[in-house]
Amino acid sequence: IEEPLIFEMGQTGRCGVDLPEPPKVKERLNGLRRKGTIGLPGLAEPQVVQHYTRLSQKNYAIDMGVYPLGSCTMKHNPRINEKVARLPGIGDLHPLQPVSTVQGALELIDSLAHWLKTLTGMPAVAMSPAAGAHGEMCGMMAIAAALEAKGERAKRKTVLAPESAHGTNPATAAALGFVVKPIPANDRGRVDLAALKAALGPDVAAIMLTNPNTCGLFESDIVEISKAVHEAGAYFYCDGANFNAIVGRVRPGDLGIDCMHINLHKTFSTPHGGGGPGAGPVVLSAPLAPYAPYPWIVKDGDTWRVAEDGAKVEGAPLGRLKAFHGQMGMFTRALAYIMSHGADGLKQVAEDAVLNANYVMAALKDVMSPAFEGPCMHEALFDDSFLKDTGVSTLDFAKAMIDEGYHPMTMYFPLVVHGAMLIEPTETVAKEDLDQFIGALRSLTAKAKTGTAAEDFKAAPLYAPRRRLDETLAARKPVLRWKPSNNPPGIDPLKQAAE
Amino acid sequence: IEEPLIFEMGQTGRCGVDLPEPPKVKERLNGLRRKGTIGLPGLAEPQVVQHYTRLSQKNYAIDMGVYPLGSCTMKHNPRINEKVARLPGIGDLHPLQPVSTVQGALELIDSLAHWLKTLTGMPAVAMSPAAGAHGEMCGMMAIAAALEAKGERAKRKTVLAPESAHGTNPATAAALGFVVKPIPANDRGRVDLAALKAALGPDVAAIMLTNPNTCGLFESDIVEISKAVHEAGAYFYCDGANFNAIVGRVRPGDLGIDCMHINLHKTFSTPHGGGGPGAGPVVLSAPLAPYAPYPWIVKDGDTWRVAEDGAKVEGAPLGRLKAFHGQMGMFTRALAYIMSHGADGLKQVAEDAVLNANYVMAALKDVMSPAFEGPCMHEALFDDSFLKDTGVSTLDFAKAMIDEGYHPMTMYFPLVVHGAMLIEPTETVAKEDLDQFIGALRSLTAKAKTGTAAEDFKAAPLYAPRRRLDETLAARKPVLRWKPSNNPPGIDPLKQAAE
Amino acid sequence: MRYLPLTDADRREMLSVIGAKSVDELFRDVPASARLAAKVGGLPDHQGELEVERAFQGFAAKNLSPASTPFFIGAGAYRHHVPATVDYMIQRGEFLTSYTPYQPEITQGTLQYLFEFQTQVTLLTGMDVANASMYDGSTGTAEAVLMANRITRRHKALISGGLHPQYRSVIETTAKWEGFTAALSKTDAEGLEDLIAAVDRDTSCVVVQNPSFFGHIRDFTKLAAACHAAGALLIVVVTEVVSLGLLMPPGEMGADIVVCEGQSIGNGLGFGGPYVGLFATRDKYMRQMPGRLVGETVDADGKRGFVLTLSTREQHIRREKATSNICTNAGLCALAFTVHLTLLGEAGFARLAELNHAKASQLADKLAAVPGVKLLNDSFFNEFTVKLPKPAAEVVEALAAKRILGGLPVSRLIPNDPSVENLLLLAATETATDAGMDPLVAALKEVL
Amino acid sequence: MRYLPLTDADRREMLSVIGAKSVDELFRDVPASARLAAKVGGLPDHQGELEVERAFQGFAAKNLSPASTPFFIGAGAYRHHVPATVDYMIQRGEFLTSYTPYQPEITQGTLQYLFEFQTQVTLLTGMDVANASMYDGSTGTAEAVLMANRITRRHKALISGGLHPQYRSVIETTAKWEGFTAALSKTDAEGLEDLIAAVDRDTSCVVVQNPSFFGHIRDFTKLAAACHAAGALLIVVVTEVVSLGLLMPPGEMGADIVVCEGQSIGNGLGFGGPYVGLFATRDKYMRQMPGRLVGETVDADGKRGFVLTLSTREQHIRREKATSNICTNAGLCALAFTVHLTLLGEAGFARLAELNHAKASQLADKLAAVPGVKLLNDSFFNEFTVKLPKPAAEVVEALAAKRILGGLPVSRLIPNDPSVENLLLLAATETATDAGMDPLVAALKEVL
Repeated sequence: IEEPLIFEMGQTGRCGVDLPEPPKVKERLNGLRRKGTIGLPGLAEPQVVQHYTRLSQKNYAIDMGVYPLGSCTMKHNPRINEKVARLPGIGDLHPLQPVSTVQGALELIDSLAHWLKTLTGMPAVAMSPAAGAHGEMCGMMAIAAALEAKGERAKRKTVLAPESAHGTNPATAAALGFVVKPIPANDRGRVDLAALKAALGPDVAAIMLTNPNTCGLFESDIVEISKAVHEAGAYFYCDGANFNAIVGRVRPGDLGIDCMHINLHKTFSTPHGGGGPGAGPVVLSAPLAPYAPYPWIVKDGDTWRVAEDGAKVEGAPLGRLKAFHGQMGMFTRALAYIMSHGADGLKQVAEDAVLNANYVMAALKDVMSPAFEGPCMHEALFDDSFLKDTGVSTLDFAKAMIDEGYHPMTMYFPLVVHGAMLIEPTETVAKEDLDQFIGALRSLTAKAKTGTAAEDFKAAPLYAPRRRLDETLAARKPVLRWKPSNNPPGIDPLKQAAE
Repeated sequence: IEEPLIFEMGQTGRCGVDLPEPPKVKERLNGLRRKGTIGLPGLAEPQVVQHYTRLSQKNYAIDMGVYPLGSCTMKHNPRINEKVARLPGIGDLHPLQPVSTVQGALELIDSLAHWLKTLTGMPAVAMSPAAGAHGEMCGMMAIAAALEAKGERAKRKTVLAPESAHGTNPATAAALGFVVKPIPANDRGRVDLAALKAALGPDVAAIMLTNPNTCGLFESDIVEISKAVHEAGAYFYCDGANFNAIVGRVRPGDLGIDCMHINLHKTFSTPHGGGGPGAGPVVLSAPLAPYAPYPWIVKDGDTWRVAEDGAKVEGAPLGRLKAFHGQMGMFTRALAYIMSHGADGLKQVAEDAVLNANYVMAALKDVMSPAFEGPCMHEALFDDSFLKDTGVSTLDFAKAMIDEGYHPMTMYFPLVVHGAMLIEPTETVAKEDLDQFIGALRSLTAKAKTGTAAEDFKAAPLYAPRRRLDETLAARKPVLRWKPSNNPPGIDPLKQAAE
Repeated sequence: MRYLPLTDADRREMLSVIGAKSVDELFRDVPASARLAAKVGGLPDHQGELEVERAFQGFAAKNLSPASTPFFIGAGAYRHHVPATVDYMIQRGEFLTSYTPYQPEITQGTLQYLFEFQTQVTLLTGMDVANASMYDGSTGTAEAVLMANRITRRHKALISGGLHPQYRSVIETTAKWEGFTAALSKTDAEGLEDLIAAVDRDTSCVVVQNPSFFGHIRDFTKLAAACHAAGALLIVVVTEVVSLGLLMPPGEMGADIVVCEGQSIGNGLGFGGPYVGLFATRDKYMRQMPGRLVGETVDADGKRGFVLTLSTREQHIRREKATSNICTNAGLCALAFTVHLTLLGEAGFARLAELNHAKASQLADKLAAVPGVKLLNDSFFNEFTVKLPKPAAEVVEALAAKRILGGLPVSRLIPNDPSVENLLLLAATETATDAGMDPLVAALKEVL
Repeated sequence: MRYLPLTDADRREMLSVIGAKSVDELFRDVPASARLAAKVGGLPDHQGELEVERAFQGFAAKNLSPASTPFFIGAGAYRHHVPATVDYMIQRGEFLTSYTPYQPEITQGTLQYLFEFQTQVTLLTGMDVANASMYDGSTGTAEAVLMANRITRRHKALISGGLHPQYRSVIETTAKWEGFTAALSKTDAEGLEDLIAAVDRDTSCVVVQNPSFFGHIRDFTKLAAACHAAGALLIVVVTEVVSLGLLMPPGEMGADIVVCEGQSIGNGLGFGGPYVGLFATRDKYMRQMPGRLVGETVDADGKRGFVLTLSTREQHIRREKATSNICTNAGLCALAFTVHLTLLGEAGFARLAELNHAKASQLADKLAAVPGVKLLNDSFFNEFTVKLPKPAAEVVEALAAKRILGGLPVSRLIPNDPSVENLLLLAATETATDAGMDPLVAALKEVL
């Protein structure tokens, strides 16, 4: 049964809420009352519940099984975090209540800040960025602010980034007016130190590096990189997307990093929610700390205050990135996650994440083709050479996994590897579930290598709510909203007769 | 992928909770410490979430669509009811807190009692029965108590019940030592008044009648029945399972009923929960009111008290049916449901429930065979004569509905109709959803009547988590618990190798 | 009306398909005298969700929530921490809004968790088989007595004075109206009574509780032997199921039927209900059990699946010959139990029990040090009885006035008995803290 | 460690498959100087769920919850009643624990609701297309300015003084570091300013808010015409999306980009986030939009389905040439918005808006009757400004001491400006009652 859109289900005279009759008052709308209807459909509550329940059943999710989406860290999202985020007195506070009435909320934020600073070994953190990319923006603005304070902003216009970087890195740098200069990787999948040193000069503002990098490898030269960067008068931005691999075991501050955003939904398990909301606090080194954006949560004696725009703080804030104080709901969940693990548990998180990835790598290396030698960190990267001459592409292979009951791994990223497949099991998958997953991949590789199964692979998935979708059509003739006329044939429940 | 049992998933050394180290104390267990292990499996929280999420996805539910299970009233279960039942100060109270600390809880119970009494037009209600059948027990005990008080208990040993009664009716009467005498139905599907009058005599304790009855029909002679019953010195028990059809429109008290249980999960939409928990308050007429069981919630001036076992009350309680005060969690949900509807809404509930059932009846009467003439109440009853000579049984027909995406209707009940199919759409189904449902049934009837589709019907369902299950095997060789040895072949995830 | 999808246009159209002029016509079988012209009088009209929620917040505000105060009440209902996962799982619509699994093909979710539940219950109790749950411990106990009567064809149950008084009352009510004898063997506060001597050839069963209502832990092995020698059954009741994480299971003591209140695992206090009754017995009595049973079988493709089974015991098949009139279980509460116990597992359940015993021991020691307070138990799990120098009911009220929920005066459940007037029953679970115990001790010193 | 399923036996077995002696070996690429020998120091170890929950209850107890007190704060975040269905739905694991729908075959649930969301946003705003949401209203506004700069290839944005001060601050920060000009047109308390006169040939866009930060309702039709005549774009910001149930939509006034804060529908106050930004524009600017877009298409069987589309605008494809660095939306908040708005529907949404306006009118009238209080608004939706005889910050603190959350002193967001020092901004939604308004009025009389 196909699920219609709400716009195809609505009826005038139906409503899913009951609201009292408004008291009669003198209207004060400056004559700007809406004319005509909005066009929203009317559904009763049971229909709404059924519609969204049925829609939900068309999704794959962590709660259903292994979700090995590399670079996304799809690990278990505990329910206690949801519960504490909804406590009265936490989930229902207004951001602009008098500060005296939200001391617990400020303490909560400051507690999380303390954990983040201690775990990263960094002296400061900007809490307000709304997501990882927003955190990147914050960090790069802080670097720009520091350069400006030194009078070097006009001079230093170059940002170095490896070719394997997340797309947000160059996008962020470019938005701030920097010119992105790629640095090549060596054959071990790491930044080429010599090339990097050669690229460093008085025009370089910063390097943006992901570590562990997007190939799932630790940048083993990182201490030397940071030394070289600092000697060249530049700053070292670290993309913290893969912090899960080292949390509790390695402090980025010990590596010479100047700033790093932390995707709370990756490392600290705030729910992914179909693509958001996220939160991207940015830890900052001493040279960058003064430029942290408003608001600052400041402890004065036993009480906390919020230093908002224009307030006096011991620094020179770069400005404001977002209304209010940041993604409080995510802070609450992340702190609950962190307290549940503690220092001992977080170290175990990193170890188990790395162990699981290496186990997958070891168990598949004879039938798939690892992109690089040696142990990986939290994700295992393969290229498509094992599919050579089979007629099966990375895409086909990934789609076939759907019929095995799994979400595909990340495909075609990082771009530096041909037909990349990036598998990140995370630490919350049990060994026996990994074994089952490995078994499924092994039988798929065997099938692909028969050389006669390409058609089957191209037809996959067969057992999903939808088969492969025509993305070209979607982009060529964009239909981005429902209109009465774009009811497809066969979906018109309103007109179905009783007999 | 098959879902294993938790016992097939567990590992020693794994745990889904973290508990602190117990403080050291002197053990005071009278030397009766458990020896050896219990045998419970160890799972981590992510595995538990995934296991039960996947299990849930093997269920059909109201939240997914039409659930036309006659006599069960599978209507929408609102979430606000779940929310208020969990409010701190409601969901977390201990039943034996000092009465001074639970005044709001007692007021809540009394509010629901007031609604139930007013809606039924009855002067008293016993709140503690835990489910409909328990309510029946309560009502029949009250009748026994009233008879005993009149010195007639030894004499009046007969209980009359129509053949179409729910099985609980004779089971309840028999448990209390009554002899159940069936009364026949007339060709209109109602109690045969003449036969009833003939059966009434000085040996009769009570009549147990369901109204609307299990054929979905209103007992049109009910006022005369009650008159005859009372004239014979007997009591009139009404099974309130079908109260949803008349709530807010007809008060059972106006019909001369002495007691009636109310299934809160049917009429007042407390969640069905896979078969419980329920709640079955019993409204009582003035002659039966004194015998209501403990506890009584009594209002003294502005405060409420709980009259528990042995307490003085204005009556002669028949005893106690259950520890504590009844199914409070269900009371909360039912009251929220009732307040949401109000007197106006509840009347509409009955009207829409009856309208929907009659619409289904009207739209199917030409292709299926209604068991009786005339309008029905809240459910439409068909017999299997329309399947005659098709080779398709009621069971086959019902199972084929599963492949159409519906839960089957109630089958083979009431017993008085051959191959009965009892469809109760309830008031929370939209007309367009009914139309789709009707369309599906019409195409199934057309298919059955081709006379060549019997094999297809017998094979159904094909698209469910399971095909038809061998119930005979289950009963003949009962396996009621997992044991290490009854792992079926192929399910041994613990031993699956990595390669 | 947010729950009602029919529009007035729908209603008109449907009436025309039916061929009726009005909805009233559909109600024509209702005698005119009882057909209300308008809605039921004297009741308010419908309200929005905001207003409804506000009303319940109003009720809540008139109660003292255990979450906000030192809390030490037990007596058959225990305050434990329930993981958030449990509540999430039972709220999933697929579980919450499904019915009795009469159609097994599309209710394997419910059936499988009930099969897991049954297995868990047998493991905890040390018994062979268990049903898919009863309403609660008290009604399950009455059903156990009825079952024993059926099996032994005798009609005298012997009830220990250590049984929860309300459970006893439920048995007595059943006995009175269903026609058998329930004889009480009165226990003293130390929990001593000679049940063995009381068992005779008319006895269908002996009903004992462990730990007893007063908290004492006893070994019923000898009693079981005496019962069996006399052809009677031993029914062991457990009101605090967590105790089974630490104590010898009733099955090992020779119990024939074990009934537990399962509320402690997965289910909140909820002012007394709904709870979940655990019911287990020996293989040989399987077909005399009341309630629903889930069994394993295979489907048409040979795959493992689960169904409701042995329904020839039940009322919808057997009608007046059924083993019980029960046709509901406590499905969702059983799910909560199962999910919570699965989270705990062997290690967690044992640790939870240790923690309860340790907290109760701490509380007992602290209270025993209060002048005038006498601890009556040599043995206990997480609950015990103390004797106060004055009536416990007064003391508890005085504590409540200080917003401390300081236990249950035994006299509330055993009224009009001077021998228990000064007895106070207190429980401490893993939720107890020094921050709760110390105010109790201090307040007790004040009010005594 | 309840979230970690690996046992020590597992770990040993896995290491042997890997061929490593210890986990440390797997971390060998980390420079020795940075490889911690032990866990990070100075931090506590893991805690159980009970302990964690207790800690958060501790935080909560130090705050004053709006639920327990008269409450009248707005200023870009509004307290509304959200139906329980909404919160249930967003907690379903299939939504909560799913990722960005990169694999459309198994994420049609997410994709379809986002398509519904996009459609709802176009209907509310009166625009042609909308994206799948932004972080929130403030960041969405800054993105709108960047988009206008791209379209017009100009670098001067004109910001109305009626724009929420923190939104303005976000634009200014963006302007400063991304290299354009943000010129402020200061509004007075009555909301008057002549933006039309300020538009020139360098202007990329004018950013206005309706109702304004101070609550005034304005018609921007003429301003739109002036913008278009000058080749500039009009960006209309709405911080209270409920107002669109009653007011002429920005699309009808000629807006080119509309940005709304969607928090009011489906999302609680949450101390400021996460919220959900609504972002809509004209068809012709579709490919210049930032953020995710869901489009309709068909699958291999010709069935309707939905996919992420036009990703050539996005950073993961375009990298430094992307329209924005954004790669996240506010998925779950958008779901909450969509479910709530679907429950409301046309009739409910309009009624909700009426109710808000009526409650605010009642509050305004009550306050205007307090001696010394002057209502500054001729027009408003559910929020308005009053002038007090003394600094509003002091008054608000005095009210808070009486546990009344009585509005926002404008000086908190516009500091160091004597002209706003005595201004108090108050909002009243459908959650306001006489039982809340009357104590505010009484308390205000006392503290003034």
